[in-house]
Amino acid sequence: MDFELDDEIVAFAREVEEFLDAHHDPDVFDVTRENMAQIVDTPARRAFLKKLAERGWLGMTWPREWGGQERPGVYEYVLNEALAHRGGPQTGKGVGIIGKTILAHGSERLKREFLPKILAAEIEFAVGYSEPEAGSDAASMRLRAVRDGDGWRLDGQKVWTTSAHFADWYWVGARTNPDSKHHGITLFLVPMDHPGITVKPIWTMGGAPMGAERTNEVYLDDVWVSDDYVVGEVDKGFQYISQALDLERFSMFTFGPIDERLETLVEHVRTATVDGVPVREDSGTRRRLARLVTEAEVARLLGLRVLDASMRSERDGGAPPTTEASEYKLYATQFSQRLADASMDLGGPGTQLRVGTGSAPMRGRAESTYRYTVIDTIGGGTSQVQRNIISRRRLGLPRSF
Amino acid sequence: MDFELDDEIVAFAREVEEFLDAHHDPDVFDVTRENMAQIVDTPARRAFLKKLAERGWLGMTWPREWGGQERPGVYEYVLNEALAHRGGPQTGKGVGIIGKTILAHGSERLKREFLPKILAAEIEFAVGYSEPEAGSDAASMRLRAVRDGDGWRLDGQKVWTTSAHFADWYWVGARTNPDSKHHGITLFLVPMDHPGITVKPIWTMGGAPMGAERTNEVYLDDVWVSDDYVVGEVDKGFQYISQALDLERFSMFTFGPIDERLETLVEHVRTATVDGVPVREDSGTRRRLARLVTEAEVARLLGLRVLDASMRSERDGGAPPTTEASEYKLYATQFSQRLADASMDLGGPGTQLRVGTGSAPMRGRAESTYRYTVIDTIGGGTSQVQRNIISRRRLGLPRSF
Amino acid sequence: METQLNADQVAVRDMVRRICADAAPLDRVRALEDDPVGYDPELRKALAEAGILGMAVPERFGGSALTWTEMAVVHAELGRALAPGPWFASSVLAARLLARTATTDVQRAWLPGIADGSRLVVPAWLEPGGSARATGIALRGEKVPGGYRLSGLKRHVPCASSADRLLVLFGTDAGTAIALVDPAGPGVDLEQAFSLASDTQYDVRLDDVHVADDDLVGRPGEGWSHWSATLGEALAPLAAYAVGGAERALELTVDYARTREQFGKPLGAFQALAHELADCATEVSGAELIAYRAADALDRGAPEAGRLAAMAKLYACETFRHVTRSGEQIFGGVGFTLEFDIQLYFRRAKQLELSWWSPPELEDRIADDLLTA
Amino acid sequence: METQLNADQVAVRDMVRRICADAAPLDRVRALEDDPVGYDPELRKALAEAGILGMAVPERFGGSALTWTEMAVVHAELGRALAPGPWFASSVLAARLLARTATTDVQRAWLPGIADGSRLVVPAWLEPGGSARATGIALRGEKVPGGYRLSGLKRHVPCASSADRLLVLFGTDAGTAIALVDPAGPGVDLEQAFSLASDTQYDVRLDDVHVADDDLVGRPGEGWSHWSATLGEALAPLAAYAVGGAERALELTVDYARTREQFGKPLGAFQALAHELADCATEVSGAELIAYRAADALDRGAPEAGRLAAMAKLYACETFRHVTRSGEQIFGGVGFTLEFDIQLYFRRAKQLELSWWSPPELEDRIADDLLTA
Repeated sequence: MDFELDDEIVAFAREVEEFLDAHHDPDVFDVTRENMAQIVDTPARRAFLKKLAERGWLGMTWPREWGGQERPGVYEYVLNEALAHRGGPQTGKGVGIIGKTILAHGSERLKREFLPKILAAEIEFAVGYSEPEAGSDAASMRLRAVRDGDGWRLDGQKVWTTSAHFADWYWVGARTNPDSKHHGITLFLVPMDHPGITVKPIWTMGGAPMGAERTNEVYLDDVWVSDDYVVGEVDKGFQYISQALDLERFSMFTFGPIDERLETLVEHVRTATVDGVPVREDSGTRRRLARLVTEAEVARLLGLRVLDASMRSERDGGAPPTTEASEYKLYATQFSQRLADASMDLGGPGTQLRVGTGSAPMRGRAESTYRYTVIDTIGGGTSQVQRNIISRRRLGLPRSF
Repeated sequence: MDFELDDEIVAFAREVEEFLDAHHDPDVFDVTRENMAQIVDTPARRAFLKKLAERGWLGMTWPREWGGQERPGVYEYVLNEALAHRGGPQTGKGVGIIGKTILAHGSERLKREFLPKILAAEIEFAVGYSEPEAGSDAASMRLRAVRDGDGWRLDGQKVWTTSAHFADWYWVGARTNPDSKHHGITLFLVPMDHPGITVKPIWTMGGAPMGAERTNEVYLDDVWVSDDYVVGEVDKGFQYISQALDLERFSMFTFGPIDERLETLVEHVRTATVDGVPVREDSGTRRRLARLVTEAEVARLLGLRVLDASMRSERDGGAPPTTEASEYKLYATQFSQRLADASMDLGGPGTQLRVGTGSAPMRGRAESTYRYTVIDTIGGGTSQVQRNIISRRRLGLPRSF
Repeated sequence: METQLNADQVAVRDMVRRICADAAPLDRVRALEDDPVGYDPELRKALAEAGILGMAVPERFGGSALTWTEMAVVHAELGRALAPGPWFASSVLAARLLARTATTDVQRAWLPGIADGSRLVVPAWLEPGGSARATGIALRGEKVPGGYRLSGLKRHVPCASSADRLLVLFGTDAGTAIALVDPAGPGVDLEQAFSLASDTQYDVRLDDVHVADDDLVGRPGEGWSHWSATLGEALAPLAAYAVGGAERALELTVDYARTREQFGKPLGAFQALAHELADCATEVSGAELIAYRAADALDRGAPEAGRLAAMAKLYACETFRHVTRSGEQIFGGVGFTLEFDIQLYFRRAKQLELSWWSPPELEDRIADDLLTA
Repeated sequence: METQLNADQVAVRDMVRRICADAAPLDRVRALEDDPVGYDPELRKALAEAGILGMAVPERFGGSALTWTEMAVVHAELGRALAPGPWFASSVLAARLLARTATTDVQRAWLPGIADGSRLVVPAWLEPGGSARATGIALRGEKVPGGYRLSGLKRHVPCASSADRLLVLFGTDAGTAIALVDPAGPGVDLEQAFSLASDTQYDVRLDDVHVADDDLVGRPGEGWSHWSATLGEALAPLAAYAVGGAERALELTVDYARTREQFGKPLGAFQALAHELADCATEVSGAELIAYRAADALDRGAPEAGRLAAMAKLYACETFRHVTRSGEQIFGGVGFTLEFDIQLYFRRAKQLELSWWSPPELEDRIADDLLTA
């Protein structure tokens, strides 16, 4: 048992912090975007990601053969947590689930076309798994891909493609075999500007002003994709998605933002007064805060365990830490909602004021956090799905759904 | 909306309190027996019940034809709550589920044999539904009854027959038709001293000293029962049991004991000191207590609603208040556990001392309550069973178990 | 004893439900989010004509003087509909405060207008950096001949821009006082503030605003006890508002769970979700009972009425929050979009829990009453 | 970084698990409930021989001086087994307190015996009507030439009847002091008290008991800070004890849920129960991590170690209580009987949560550390 990062990792973390201090830019780093801070949806954010690329911080875990440095996953963890803590964009899906899936299963051609661009931060992806009738049950995907010449013709609809309106390429799953639920899905890469693709916004509870953040519906109408842009083998898409989900579950839910919100609350309690009396003197507030910092530490440690287990599984070739990731995701996202609720309560009635209101406690952060964290226990596998995984795979209980 | 009892009921409640004051006897009334206080397992308790009978307070809701007074159910409610509040024996199964089932479905002979004895408190019953393999799923009962001459031959085992070691008669369900799960159970009445019946104790966490309270396993070995002692129609036992359960769910879980425990805690907070400082000055304690009294009132009101709805259904002939009873049972028993937990916490480390310890906060009541309330959310239909009922019958959701 | 609405109460319920369906459907609720005015004249007119705006106004001032139980019925419907507007603030809080303590002249000047829908009066109570207790009032009134000069900042003032008068709580040497202030008068500056619930509220800055002694409501020094007593009672209908919201949010969620399929069956057939909904349903039952219990106790003038009203607000708002949180989870992704209705309830539930006394303040009131008796 | 036990730690775990399986199976645990002695000589001997009783004793006094992480491993196993005996009290608390602050003579007199299993020393700390804070110590020591005379009552003293010495906390004019008292000596009266956990504890009444200055552990006035620092660290292995108990209770429950059938399928196939168990499993993981994190921080001498130890005890005990509560519910009726094992865990969990600082006391420590830094 040893919960401290090795010296060279600590040195790297320091290097990252110095870099981020030097590149501070409120257009790039914005904690008030809460969960949406991670996406690379503005020119400023893309430009910043290029700087990370120049620094050699994209694809650090990739094989040297493809421009990586074969460093352990902890480097990406440290970098992403540092970015997330400041509300900056994440290194994201490109070096993560997409790059790694291409590395593991993609053709030589896909590797040559996409991997260098990913490392140079020249490409943004959107991911299309969810469909109106397939939420938690990704394997029930219905968007149709029909064989046509040396390729496939895609028709149907996706939802919750958050990056669709600014991404370059669509990483999309489609049904190539209607007879097998779990062995009938194939992954494709499609240029987002394909004329057969239509993107429609869905406005969410997120954003400042509220409703300013969006996700998208994506309609594919007779979109032909060449075999060259099939990822790995036909009908194996669900397996690739599941493998990558083990990763996403963890990296999509960094602890950094939770930690930043907790710091905001602790700072409020430390410094604010009500009726001239320091808030920190109220016994109920102190005790509730003590519980929150305890649970935050538990969440952080559950995350560290995923990191450790996934490095071990990479090193020893074992199974990925699926149930560990589920436990972290389940616990951290529920904690995130408890923290949001507590921040409202401990800040008092003024927290009802919208984020950015200067006179609101914590400048209204409690309010935006209360809205945004709703999606934490839903996206990337709902809490119910995580519990299904834990009860079956860790506890060995029979299927109960 | 009107939450006060009518004047004549209030007068009756006062009459009951005066009667109980006059008949105070620590051998009969003992709140430290917690949930077991309701059973009539000692000579003193039987004698007290006879006094209630003499007073005309048994079977108040029964038809005049059979010695009742045809009063509304609120009279029984008031009497039982008053008894329960003092840790006294309840009027119980005889005038309740057994008497009412005999009245509704029993033969003339059974009525003549049993009803007068019940009203005179001359008979105690034990109830045998549960079996080792049939817990929450009462319809899966397997104790066998085979046709034999003008009667039935019973063989098998029951569990959780709490009154078996002192009762006179056994009200027992047996399987008369193996081909129909829900239409193959029959109710019988068997004298408890039948030579084919063996009662074995199961010692529980309850009691002072701990382990002093018991329930029983009951073995029936070749027990012949005449047709005269079949209750109602053959194969309809499950329906009779279910009807009666709607009643039991409510009357087995009186609010009185919860209220008494809450009063004990409030009194502690009001009067105790720690380090010479009154406990009532601690803000955390005050706030937790405020929540408890709030939830206690909610529990009480959910109970009143069952009472009101069941009187309405008796008056208007409507369906019994099944989901209302489930909501009360679910909420009140879970609250009862929260209260027990809070009583431990608010009383401090001294509450770990066993009930009866003079120097313990609340004389150790927190400790015995913490042990006993475990069974509240299990007996009479688990919390899970109640939620099944509510989700299906009130919310119209599909069967989920 | 009767744990259901009686026929008269059902009639009130049906009437208000009809009014809300006509004049405050959810598309109007959406349209009025963050609106500078914050209510619909059509709804105001309909509520006035039905006697709802005069619910707490004595009959001699043109009011309908409903019972507390009837006011709870009204608010349960307003909560179901999330009907936008300062009706609780003006027609309950301001009306009760004026009826309780103002001079007959002031009552004559304002109560009939509140009842007939021609006037709005709202309290201006909370301040930044201040609690919701008496000590939270830092806005000072300087005594000048014939009146006071007020300077300071009030926050969370509902619909201040369309109010005819504000009931401003302020400190004097004698203690807290309350005065009627014209929000359009000199020295009063309004700035709209935006909130989680997207309701309409203002920051109100008073800069040397003169109020005459005749504008005082009650005597200086008695302001807090009047305000505290008024809000303390009004918690009962406010709890019913939360009950109505929770009940409707639960209906929306149950409907969705019955129809939306995942893994080949309706969401409601997953036991974990079914059980969560059963818990919600039980809490909604309990919240409804305790809200009406508090109202009934107020109608009887029972000594425990104040404690019950605080308990009802505490429990009903917690239920509203919990039910809408579960609702969001069961709706899943769509619940996060503005298109679906559950988010309207979710955002309002938390704000209501914090407003008009938050849980710790209510708990303190309950404990004070319980332990100092 | 390594979030698992390393090979050495696994070896310690396996050794202690074997000892407990041999010398403290659950039928022994049952037999020793409410026992006046409260432990089994065989277990004591085995633990002593394995170096466990000397875990906190420096090597120069014959101890094994385990790391905090190893002590946490030991306690996780004691907790899994619910191994009866005052091992935490004597071999961690008393040993650390003596090692921290006693004179070399006193250390030489007691530490080797604690380590080799020939001596038991336990703290006598809490009093009726007193808190678990410094202000809770009302027992007074009257200064007399060459020592003190002690009178008063201590409660919750583990295994006092077989202890060789008690470490009694008492008040002096200079502040809190600690002295070694012979429980068999004149003026000391023991009365066994019975508890929820059926552990072995005594009320200890001191009536004019003389202690010599040489019997003092640390200087008068420093007693509370020594005790508070000692217990503050020891919370880490104590948390691990709760983790071990919770882990085992969860295993028992999962095993039952896998095999016991209702409505034609195993309990674990009911989603509501499966999800409850998944939550429990997650909490147990978290409790394990934070307990070892606290121990690791103590081993490093990290400044946040004290806060982490308090957090670990808070979280692990809450988890133990919650898991055993869920366990009772899932076992159903049989869980209420003495025959099944889950009740052994259920009763101990709550008592442990209240003991050695309860949740509010831990929360206050955490907040003090967080907000005054």
